[in-house]
Amino acid sequence: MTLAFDLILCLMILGTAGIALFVRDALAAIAFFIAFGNLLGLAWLSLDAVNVAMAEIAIGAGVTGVLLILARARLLALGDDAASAATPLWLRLGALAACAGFVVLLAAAVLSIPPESGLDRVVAPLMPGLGIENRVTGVLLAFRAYDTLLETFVLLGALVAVWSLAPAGAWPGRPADPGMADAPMRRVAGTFSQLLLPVALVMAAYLVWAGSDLPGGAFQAGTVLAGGLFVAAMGGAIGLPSSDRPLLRAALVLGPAVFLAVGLAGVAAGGFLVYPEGMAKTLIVTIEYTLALSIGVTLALLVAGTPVPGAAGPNPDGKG
Amino acid sequence: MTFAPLALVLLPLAAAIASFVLPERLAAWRNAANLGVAFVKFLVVAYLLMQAQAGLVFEWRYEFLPGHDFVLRLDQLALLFVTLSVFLWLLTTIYAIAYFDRGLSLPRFFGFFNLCVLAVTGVAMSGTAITFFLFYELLTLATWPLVAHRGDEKSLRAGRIYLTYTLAGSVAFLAGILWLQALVGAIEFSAPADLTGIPPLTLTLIFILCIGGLGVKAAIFPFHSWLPEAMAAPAPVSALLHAVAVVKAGAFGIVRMIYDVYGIGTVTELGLGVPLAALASVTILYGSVRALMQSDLKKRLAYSTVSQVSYIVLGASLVGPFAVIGGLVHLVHQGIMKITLFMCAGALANRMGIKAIADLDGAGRLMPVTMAAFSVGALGMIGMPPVAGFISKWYLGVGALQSDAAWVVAVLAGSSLLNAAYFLPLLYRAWLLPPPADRPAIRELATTRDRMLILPAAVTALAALGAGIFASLPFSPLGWVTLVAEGGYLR
Amino acid sequence: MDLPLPEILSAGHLYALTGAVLVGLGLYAFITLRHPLRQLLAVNVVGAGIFLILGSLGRGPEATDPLPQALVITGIVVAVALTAFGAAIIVRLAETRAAAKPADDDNARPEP
Amino acid sequence: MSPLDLVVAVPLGFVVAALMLGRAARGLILLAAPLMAGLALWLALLPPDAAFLVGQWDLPLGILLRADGVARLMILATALVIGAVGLHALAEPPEKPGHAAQAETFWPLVYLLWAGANAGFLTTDLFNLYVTLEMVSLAAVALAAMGSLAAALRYFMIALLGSLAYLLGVALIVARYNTVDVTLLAQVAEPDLATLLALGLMTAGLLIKAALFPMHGWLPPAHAAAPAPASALLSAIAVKLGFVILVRLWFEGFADVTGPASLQVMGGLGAGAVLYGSVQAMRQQRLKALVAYSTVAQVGYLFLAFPLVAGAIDPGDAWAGMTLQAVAHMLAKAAMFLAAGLMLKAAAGDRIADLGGLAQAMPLTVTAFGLAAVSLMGLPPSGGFTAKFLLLTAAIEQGAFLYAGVLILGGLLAAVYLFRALSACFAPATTPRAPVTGGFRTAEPLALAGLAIVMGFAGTALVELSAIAAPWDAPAAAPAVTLPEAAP
Repeated sequence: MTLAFDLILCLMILGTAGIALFVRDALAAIAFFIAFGNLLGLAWLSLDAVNVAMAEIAIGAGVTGVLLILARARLLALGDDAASAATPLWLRLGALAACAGFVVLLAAAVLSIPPESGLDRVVAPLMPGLGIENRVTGVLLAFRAYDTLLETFVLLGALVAVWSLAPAGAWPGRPADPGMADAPMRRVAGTFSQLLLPVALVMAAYLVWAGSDLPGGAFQAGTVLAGGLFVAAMGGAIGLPSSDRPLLRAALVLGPAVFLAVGLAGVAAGGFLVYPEGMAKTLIVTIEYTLALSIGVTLALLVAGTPVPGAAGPNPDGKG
Repeated sequence: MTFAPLALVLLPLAAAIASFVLPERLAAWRNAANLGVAFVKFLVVAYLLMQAQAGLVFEWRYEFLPGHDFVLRLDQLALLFVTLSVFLWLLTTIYAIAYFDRGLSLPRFFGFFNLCVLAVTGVAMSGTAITFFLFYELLTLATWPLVAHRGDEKSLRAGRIYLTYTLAGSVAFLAGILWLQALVGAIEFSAPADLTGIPPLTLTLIFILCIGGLGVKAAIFPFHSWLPEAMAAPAPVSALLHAVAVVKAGAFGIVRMIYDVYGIGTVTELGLGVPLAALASVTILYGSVRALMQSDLKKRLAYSTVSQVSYIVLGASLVGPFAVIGGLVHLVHQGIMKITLFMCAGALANRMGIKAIADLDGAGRLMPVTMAAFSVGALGMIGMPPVAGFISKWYLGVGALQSDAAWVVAVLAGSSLLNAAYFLPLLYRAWLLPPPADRPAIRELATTRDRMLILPAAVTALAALGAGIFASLPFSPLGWVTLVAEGGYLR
Repeated sequence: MDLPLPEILSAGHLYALTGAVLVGLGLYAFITLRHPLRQLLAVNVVGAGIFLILGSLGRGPEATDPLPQALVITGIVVAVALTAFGAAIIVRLAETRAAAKPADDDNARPEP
Repeated sequence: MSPLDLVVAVPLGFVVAALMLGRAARGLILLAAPLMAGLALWLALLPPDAAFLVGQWDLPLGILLRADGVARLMILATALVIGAVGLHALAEPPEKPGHAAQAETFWPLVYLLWAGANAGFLTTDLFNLYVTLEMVSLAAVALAAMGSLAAALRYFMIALLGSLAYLLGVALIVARYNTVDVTLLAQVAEPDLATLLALGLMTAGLLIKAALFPMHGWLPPAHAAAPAPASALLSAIAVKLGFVILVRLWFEGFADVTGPASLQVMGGLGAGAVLYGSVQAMRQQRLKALVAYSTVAQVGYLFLAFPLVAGAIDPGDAWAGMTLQAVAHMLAKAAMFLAAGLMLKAAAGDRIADLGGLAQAMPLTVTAFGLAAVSLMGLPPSGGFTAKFLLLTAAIEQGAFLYAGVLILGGLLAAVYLFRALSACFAPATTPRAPVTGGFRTAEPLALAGLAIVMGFAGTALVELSAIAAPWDAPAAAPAVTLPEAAP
């Protein structure tokens, strides 16, 4: 891709970001934020970082976007339209000056650093030992698996934190039903999701498998799964589960638990998170499959939000 | 026997813990524990006295921070103070048990009471400046709940003022010793520090910081105001505070500073003795005058303490052999006499509700034993032979002449007159005036509790007499102090 | 169509600069926007800018450094987790406040 | 098996277990408290050079976990504090009455905080520190939200900003040096624009997390409103991680980059925090607000120590003073919040004036409060005294009389506001109340406060512990690794 393309893309990114930040209406803002996320995805592609591109589009744009839309809808129901209110001029001017100065400083610092892929030379020779091709996956699940392990617990913790906000009467309970208001739409989504859910499952499975060699991996796969689950819930194909269902809890902790267990088992092979000779790929793929499942369920529930009163009671069908 | 110093500190701790944990319904056990421990400690000290007379010095040290040793050193001066404290503690405990009888917050009282004694013992035995500071602070903390014990507005105010003064003093003292340590390294009391090569101005500043800090507890003018306020505390506390605990810790610290940190040589070199002596004299006269103006018995006694404690500082700051002996021996004599007075005052208030001086009329006929003891204490304070007080003043006077500071003699004479002026009227009222008609007659020593309340005062009164009459014996306070002084302070 | 553009700066630097500007924009918005939900959005923009700097400075002539990529993916996931929690707090706070004072209907607009 | 991974892995395991057990999870603390204390002790007793590369992947790619003195002390204190607070929470439900969600989620959040804090204390990897930082912030905000949503939201936003500032700094470092490991950076860092900006950004972000004046605004409302056990954890642990990371940056990774002027700025901010926090604490009418502001003041000492450590010929004393101040504050402040919680339960209201009569009604709890106060004031014998004593000695030896003055004045001010609360307990009861039956729940605050006092007697051992693998002690302790040639 030529520099012209990059230039235009950057301008569009900045433009969409500007609108997303400063347009008065919240819904428009979020819409442009999603567009912004997708453009960023393109930028990552152009930087030949396909893994990041997928993550950015799926999580950065997709999940975050849906999160914001739902939050905004709930605020609106309370009579808060989340419009950008006017702030005093002196504040804006001061902030403008400060931020402009900061950007100049930051830009100067950035330009003082020549872009180069220094560590690629360190990573490349290590890959054969893992038996996988995708270097990013290698970094995520092997060289810096410790980061990833903690990160999966951050994700899990976020869900616990969201649950902790449940109002007094609403525990154990379900999140508010995201189902569409009018019946025909709901039916459409329902039938659509009945098709989509299995597709999403297959796609997720493929992404994990591919992730070891081609771009992809647990996080991207989990996001796809989450998307499938959530659309299904919107269509009423499945009901959101009550937060205390053992099966649900199991699905949530499975990935992190397996990851942790593998890490501790590694002690036998010489230390925490050490993969025994030749077993690296098997272990990595196992971790990734379980992680993908847990991440999918976690993300879906994160999007669904805090349990609400009255949504408690027996759960009709399939787990989350 | 190197653990002897440690044992002396741990014994009160045991009593403190026992007092804290034993609930009120086991008050009897608590009293037993307090008395038992006090008595055991008394015996230990008696034994140590025998040993120490032969010049034995017990020491226990451990490094509580790199380069800073925690040292308990039982030299003869320490032993002097320890003996005084342990003797008076035993009596005060008996007295306190009788005074309070029962109450919800007594576990707290006796707990902190013992911690207070622990701190005093520690102060006495401290072998380094830091160790001294540790116990000095502990003393501040342990005394506060005692001062604020009653919890009424007056006591809380007293506690507040007490803390404000003493904490400010402590940090000044801490800053002083840390500054000095930064210059000469760890400060041991065993021998004066080597101060050669330090600019005189610095030394003077450090001296002012330290003496100022210690002077707060010693209630030197103008840092004395907390002491009369602290009268809000119950009588046993006042007794201990004034006789051995807080004020004495301050005075004792000043002695250590002059003789064991700076050394008389440096002090005279820097010319720091005379100003300090002058300040002490001011305090002596000021305290006496204020005492004269009080109509409340305990307040009058309090101001008399302000005046009397400065005798010790005066003696120390005159840096002459006799003056030192006079000052140090007054450390003991004033303790014995003042505790007598306070225990009597408490007994009067407790039994007959006498608080104001005007109510003393005829008290001597109703409570003869109490008033007899009181009278001995009072006469001693005036300096009447043969009571102990006379010895102190005599040595101070001679010491003053030795270090050709004749003006001090004038101060002593003046203060003695003032003492007489504010003590004799009390005795006149108590013995010679008839009791008011409406006051019911009481039997002074009817119950055990009454005896426990009054006899301790009688004992200390006798001790005060004894210390005066048998001053020449080796084991009298004077004899021991002379031993201490010859043991080094006259170099 | 590829115009013969002068190679004034590499793609890496271009995107890094874009990231820097994004950080500035987001920061400005965070300061000037009062509504927490909009601030949350602004924070996400700042994050995206940081990720862009991180990733694009690892853009070598032949390959892109995998370590920054991995760090970015981790960062994205952490960011979404926090965003979800933040959004939940904002909604719950609005709910409790609405419950505290009787909601007056005139400022409640219909869904567009 | 090595405690370096177990102190992180075990709490993570407890997160999983707590989520599976649901409501029954509260009992887990009976197992976790002794287990973690044991592990922390084991860690503290490891040979001085204890460290390992996770998964045996070498630097600059891998992540190095290292048990230096700071890490050992902080992890030990963390184990004691969270253990005690957890046991306390068994007897004193942390949630608002009838709040089942809080009752259940409290426990996984606590274990998450535990794992995050331990991981952060051990790692030398700046990006790994980012993840742990977020882990701790997440748990901390959630715990704060159990008291006040508004305060929690404010906390959340500020913390988020702090994290981003830190992350931006890390991004620049990665790009500039191709490594994020502190031990390697110590060898290669240069004072150029990118590095200085990165350090500035990371420092600013972490100062927000550590709530150093004037970035403290979020702390008092959040800590004062949260339920007592949560407040204890927030004040004791959450703010400490930011401090530890700053120590890693300023005294190890970028020791050669930071100039004396910047160190003086840190010291100045610290001094400002001590004075401002104390004055604010004096002006508070509500007990928990007072305790929260005292945290602002106590954090100040940690940074007041920075110039003293850097300026000393032999930094051992100042270094130990700084570290022990952190530990002593953890123990004392946790004890104080727990005690305050119990006192407020028994008191007529949440104001200091309402505490009358508590000295008789609950002597043990008031004693715990008092002992904690002694340590916070820096009066002997206590860990607080040992720490401030070491700092004061260092300040005087360096002729830094300004800092010495602040140290002394800070102690006095602390005495003023803490004794104000204490003497309120001695005042006669505003409303007649029967003695509160203490039992188990009074044991934990008393134990923690007691530990803060006992620290005062173990000074030498603690000082030696704090010096293990200290940067000023063993320069270039890092394994020599050839970096891929970074930018000129």
